Amino acid sequence: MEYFIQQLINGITLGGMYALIALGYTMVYGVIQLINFAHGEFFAAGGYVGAIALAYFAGVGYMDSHPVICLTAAFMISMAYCAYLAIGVEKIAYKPLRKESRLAALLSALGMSIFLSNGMMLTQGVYDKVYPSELFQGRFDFGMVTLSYLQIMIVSLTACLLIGLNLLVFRTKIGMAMRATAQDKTMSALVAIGSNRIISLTFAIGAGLAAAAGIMYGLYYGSVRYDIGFVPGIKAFAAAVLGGIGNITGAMIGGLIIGMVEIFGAGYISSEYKDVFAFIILIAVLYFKPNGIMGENIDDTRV
Amino acid sequence: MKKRILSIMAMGLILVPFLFATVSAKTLKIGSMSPLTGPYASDGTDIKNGVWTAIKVFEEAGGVPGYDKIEFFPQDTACDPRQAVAAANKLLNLGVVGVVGAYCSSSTIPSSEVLDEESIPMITPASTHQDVTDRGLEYMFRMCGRDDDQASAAAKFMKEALGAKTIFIVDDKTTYSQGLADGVEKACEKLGIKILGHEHVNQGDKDFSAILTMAKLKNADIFYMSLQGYSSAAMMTLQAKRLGLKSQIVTQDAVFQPKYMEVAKYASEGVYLTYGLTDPSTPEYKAFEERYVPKYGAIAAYATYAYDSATALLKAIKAAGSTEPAKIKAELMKLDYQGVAKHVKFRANGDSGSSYIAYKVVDDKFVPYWEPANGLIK
Amino acid sequence: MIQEFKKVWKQYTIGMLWLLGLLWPMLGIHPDGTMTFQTTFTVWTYILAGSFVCLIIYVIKVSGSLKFFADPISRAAGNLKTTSTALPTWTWLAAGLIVALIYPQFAGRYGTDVAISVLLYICLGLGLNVVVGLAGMLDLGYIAFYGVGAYTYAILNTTYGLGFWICLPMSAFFACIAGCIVGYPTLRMRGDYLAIVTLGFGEIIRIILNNWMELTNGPNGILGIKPIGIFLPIFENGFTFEHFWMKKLQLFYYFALGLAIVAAICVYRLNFSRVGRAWESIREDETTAELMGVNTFIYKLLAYAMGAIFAGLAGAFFAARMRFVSPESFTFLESAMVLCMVVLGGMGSIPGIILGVAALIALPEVFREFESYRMLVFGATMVIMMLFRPAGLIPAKRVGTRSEEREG
Amino acid sequence: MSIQPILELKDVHSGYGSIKALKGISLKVMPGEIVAIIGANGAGKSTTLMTICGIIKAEKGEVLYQGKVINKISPEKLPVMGLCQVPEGRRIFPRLSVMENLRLGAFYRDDTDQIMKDIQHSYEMFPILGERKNQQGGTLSGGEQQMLAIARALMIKPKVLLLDEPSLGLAPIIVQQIFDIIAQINKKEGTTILLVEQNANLALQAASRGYVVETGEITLEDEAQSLLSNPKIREAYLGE
Repeated sequence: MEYFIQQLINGITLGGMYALIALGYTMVYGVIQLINFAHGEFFAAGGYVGAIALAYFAGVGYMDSHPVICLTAAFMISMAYCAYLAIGVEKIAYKPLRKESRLAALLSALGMSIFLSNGMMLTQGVYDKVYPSELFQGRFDFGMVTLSYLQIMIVSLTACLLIGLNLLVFRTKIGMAMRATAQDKTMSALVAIGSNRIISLTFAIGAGLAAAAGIMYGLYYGSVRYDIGFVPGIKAFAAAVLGGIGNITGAMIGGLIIGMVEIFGAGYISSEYKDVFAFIILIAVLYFKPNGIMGENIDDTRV
Repeated sequence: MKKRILSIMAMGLILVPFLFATVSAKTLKIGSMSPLTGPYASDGTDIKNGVWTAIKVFEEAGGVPGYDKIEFFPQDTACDPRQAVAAANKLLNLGVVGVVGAYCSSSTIPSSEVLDEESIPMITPASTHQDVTDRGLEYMFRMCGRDDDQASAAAKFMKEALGAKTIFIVDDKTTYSQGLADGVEKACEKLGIKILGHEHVNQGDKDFSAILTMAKLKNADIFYMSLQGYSSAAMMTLQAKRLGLKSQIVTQDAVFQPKYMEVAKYASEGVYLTYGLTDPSTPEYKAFEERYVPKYGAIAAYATYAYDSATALLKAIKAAGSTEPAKIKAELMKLDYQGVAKHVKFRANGDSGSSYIAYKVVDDKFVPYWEPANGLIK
Repeated sequence: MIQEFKKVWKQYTIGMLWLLGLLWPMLGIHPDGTMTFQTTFTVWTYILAGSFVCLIIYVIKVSGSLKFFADPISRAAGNLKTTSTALPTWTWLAAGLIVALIYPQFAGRYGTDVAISVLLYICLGLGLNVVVGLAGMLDLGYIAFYGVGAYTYAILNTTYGLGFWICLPMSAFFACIAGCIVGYPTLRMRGDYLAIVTLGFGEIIRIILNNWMELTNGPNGILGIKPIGIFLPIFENGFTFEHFWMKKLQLFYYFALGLAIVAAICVYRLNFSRVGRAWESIREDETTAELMGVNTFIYKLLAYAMGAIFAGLAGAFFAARMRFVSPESFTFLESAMVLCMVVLGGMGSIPGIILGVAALIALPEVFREFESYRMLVFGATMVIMMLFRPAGLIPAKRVGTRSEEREG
Repeated sequence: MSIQPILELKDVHSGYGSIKALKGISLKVMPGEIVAIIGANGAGKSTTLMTICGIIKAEKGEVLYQGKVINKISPEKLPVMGLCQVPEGRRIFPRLSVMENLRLGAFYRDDTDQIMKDIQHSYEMFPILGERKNQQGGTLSGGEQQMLAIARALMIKPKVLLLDEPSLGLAPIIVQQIFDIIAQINKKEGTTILLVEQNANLALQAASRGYVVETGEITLEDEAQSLLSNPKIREAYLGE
């Protein structure tokens, strides 16, 4: 039982991180029907900027006196940077291709992903960038079950971000405009919604969430590297599809499911086949519900 | 427009092989193969830097008679067998006389076959898999140790020095890590250490919480971590400590990288690892340190081996006085000198012997802790 | 010219400032608590200078000042085109074939090796073209079939000692079975759902290859695969056949050439057959195709199977050439690369795919000189190529538009 | 003529890629009038409206609104200037509620109180929308969607309202209702209306002037009443 609870905690932490990344995929997909392969790189860039910022604060000595302020600042800086990066990427690599076939944009995204991850490698080096692990070192022990402060911090921050995003999308005017743009770009232009700005905003929000996930990743695992975006990127993409791509609630549920399946598959059946379980669940769900768990009936679109 | 692009591309494609075919006579060409991109880029870069240093040192010491300079061609394998073979063929085309590389055993094996066909000596600084030299290739040499030697040394260390009765093994399913983990498992059985579990993770995994929870439940004396690359090992160590794993952590030579302590931080304290005996007090090591550290930073696992590999190769060429493969091989076999990482002396199958000892991480440094012959080092 | 410049300079300036903003945090903030601008500025200035040259060329081109220079060229290209269409197609094919045949005599070992890779990937690209280009299903796990083919030959050869020529059809067969297994559950899905499921299948097959120790020897891969054996007639002591192991690179080259040509002919014939038309109808509008009596289920499965067969053949050849297989050769990135080749060249167009493959295999090899910069340049080139030729280098001729390309 | 036309097209050409849909359309709409454009399927009626709104860029010619050239302005800025379209097929946002659809109509406006009042006003004008205000747009019937589309357009407070096929696919009784509302809007609010219809009879009865479009060109221009009595028109578009 204790084993189960421990694995449950592990699963929620991992699933939360996947959910944050998956949101970016799903939002971008919802608005311009593009699988943004470079999204994983935003995640990695977020991790890097967070590491750089924290190292800088430590260097000037603020880190010891005001750790919480520094951490908050690092989150802000990194989310802003990634939003800035994502807007740039969108303008350069995707916007000119919006009228072309979707495969062209897909490949452009793939190229951008390779470019960004190698760009990070060249500017930041091939070695791991270290996060200060002194923050949140403590943990609660309930018999065999361990719950670290870091896990609590990650899960609660993830929950806050998800709730915030939900409020933004479903309660505000901007969120309404985003949903409208996703459904019909021509019509939203006819009611004075600038689709270009909304698309930029979507990219920015998605990348910002990925950046937050990147910092949490760095804090949790201790370091970041230029190639960390790839695997979580694919898992998060799977999570987005599992939940029904284009659906924000779906992405959250999908992320949690993928994280749980991975942890429980590894913990109870076999750790080397854990990715297989994640993908089998995905395939099984899609076989019976071809539009994902929360997906609406999308139009008959193919490559 | 279309036609123009096509014709330019076609011309480019036709020119490619010719461009690389130009060979001038007065330079000695040495190649290296290692992953400069991809997940193992850090280790690959260390290898490249090690070879560079060796060439610089050798040139300053007078170089090879009859040649104006030594040219160095580092090639990227990305740890992908196809690219490794392409790189090997590229080096052949460039007319290199010897190759240092590759890193991943799965790259070394197919590319060595290509090089062996043309009788180009290849010295690997990092591929520890048995099959690298056990295939009977004539021009395949190895500077580092062998997995089977390391495994038995590790098992002996755990039994004798740590008094282990139970062990939990994790590997990450690469040629290197799995071969080593299997070897450790066998050696432990022989010594009577009970195996409580042998789990695998996949390459590129970052989250190990599931198997660490399992290991915590099993609570073995030893948690043996066999991972390719220091980075995932550091992450696993950190996560293990956070989760409250009480077992002793023992790991292996791929982790011998100062960055390990930087990433794992407090968690790395007290971790044991096996690594070939490198005596940092020898003048050779000191000299290497003086040249390497200011330029590339802290010395890592494969830089020293790469340095020794390149030096051995150059020494053999100098002694042979020609670039004829058979002569170089004969001279390589004759070598017997103190290198940076180890005493260099090749055996008939191309191995240079293993000298694994155990290190312990103390105050963010690898400190020699135990050796098979004499027990604890004090 | 000034006018054109006026139009773009604002965007250009914003873009460059944007880039500076992106570069600086990565290069200018140091962990010791200092901030510098020097390195960032140097790097940025290089990029600025490079892109400014491109901008000037662009402006000159748009303003038409390049006419005196471009006109004769385009006229010459036009003339070339008319002569090229005037000559029958077979002369071009024959010329191409001759060049291909004598190529290894001139190219060195490295050149031949790269050429073999190109031919192998042409075979793969043509196979994927059946699935993506003809039937219109996005497949991100295609490389798995290649892996199945390679492992089939590797296992049969090392454990049962079967020869290459017996294993070749068997590799194709097993790959085809794998194609059907992957195809069956995915047929209900459409669009990007299909993409992620095929990606998942690709990963599943790779993980199985990596973990099923008894069968595949896991990450160690399978060593000691025999190269292709051929029988050559020997006339010395009467007439006998002698068995040779093909070890020479040039022989491999010719075999790969043969494989690629067979694949090209097959795909060409398929495209204009009844099956090809059925695929086209599925690609353009699946619902309508179904209503018109096309059995979409069978045809989609067939597309998977056909694509997988080509991959299986290429895989067996790959195993025979490398004499070593390991799961590292069959990652998602490889699938993505093959897809890039197909799309970059132009979906559905055979010459396009050949060019796409040649470009994508040759590019990283050409950039080998740049060492660690090569993948960066490669990624950038991919984006730029897509921006300038989104339909591919040689797009397929197509009648009508696709359903999703219409407005809305 | 001292009165300036509120909307004017001067020799406008546009199209989809290589297909030329408009080959030189010129027309004028005076403030406060209802103008109908009639024509067969594919004659270029909808394209004309899309070109006015900037969704399709005019390749040649000028679109003037209140005397200003607007073809270079990006489409989302036009509604702010009071130029608004109810496109063909309604194009309700199917997964937004009725309420949200209406609020999006007032997207550019910041006067929250006035917006709420306007929404209440729409519910009064179309009581059925008030009943369904929390229902998703996609679940409404065709007539209700048309009403919602018009109501949404009115939220923009348009000076010129472009209506594209408001009768398409609706039951005759509903069509009558809709046309009554159109007349009402024109009269009460003084909104200028440019109406595109295949149902020539209805359109010309509602309108004061009419244009006939054939294959991308204006072939006839007249008072609505005289068009209605024109035998050629009666034959071609009124089925007599």
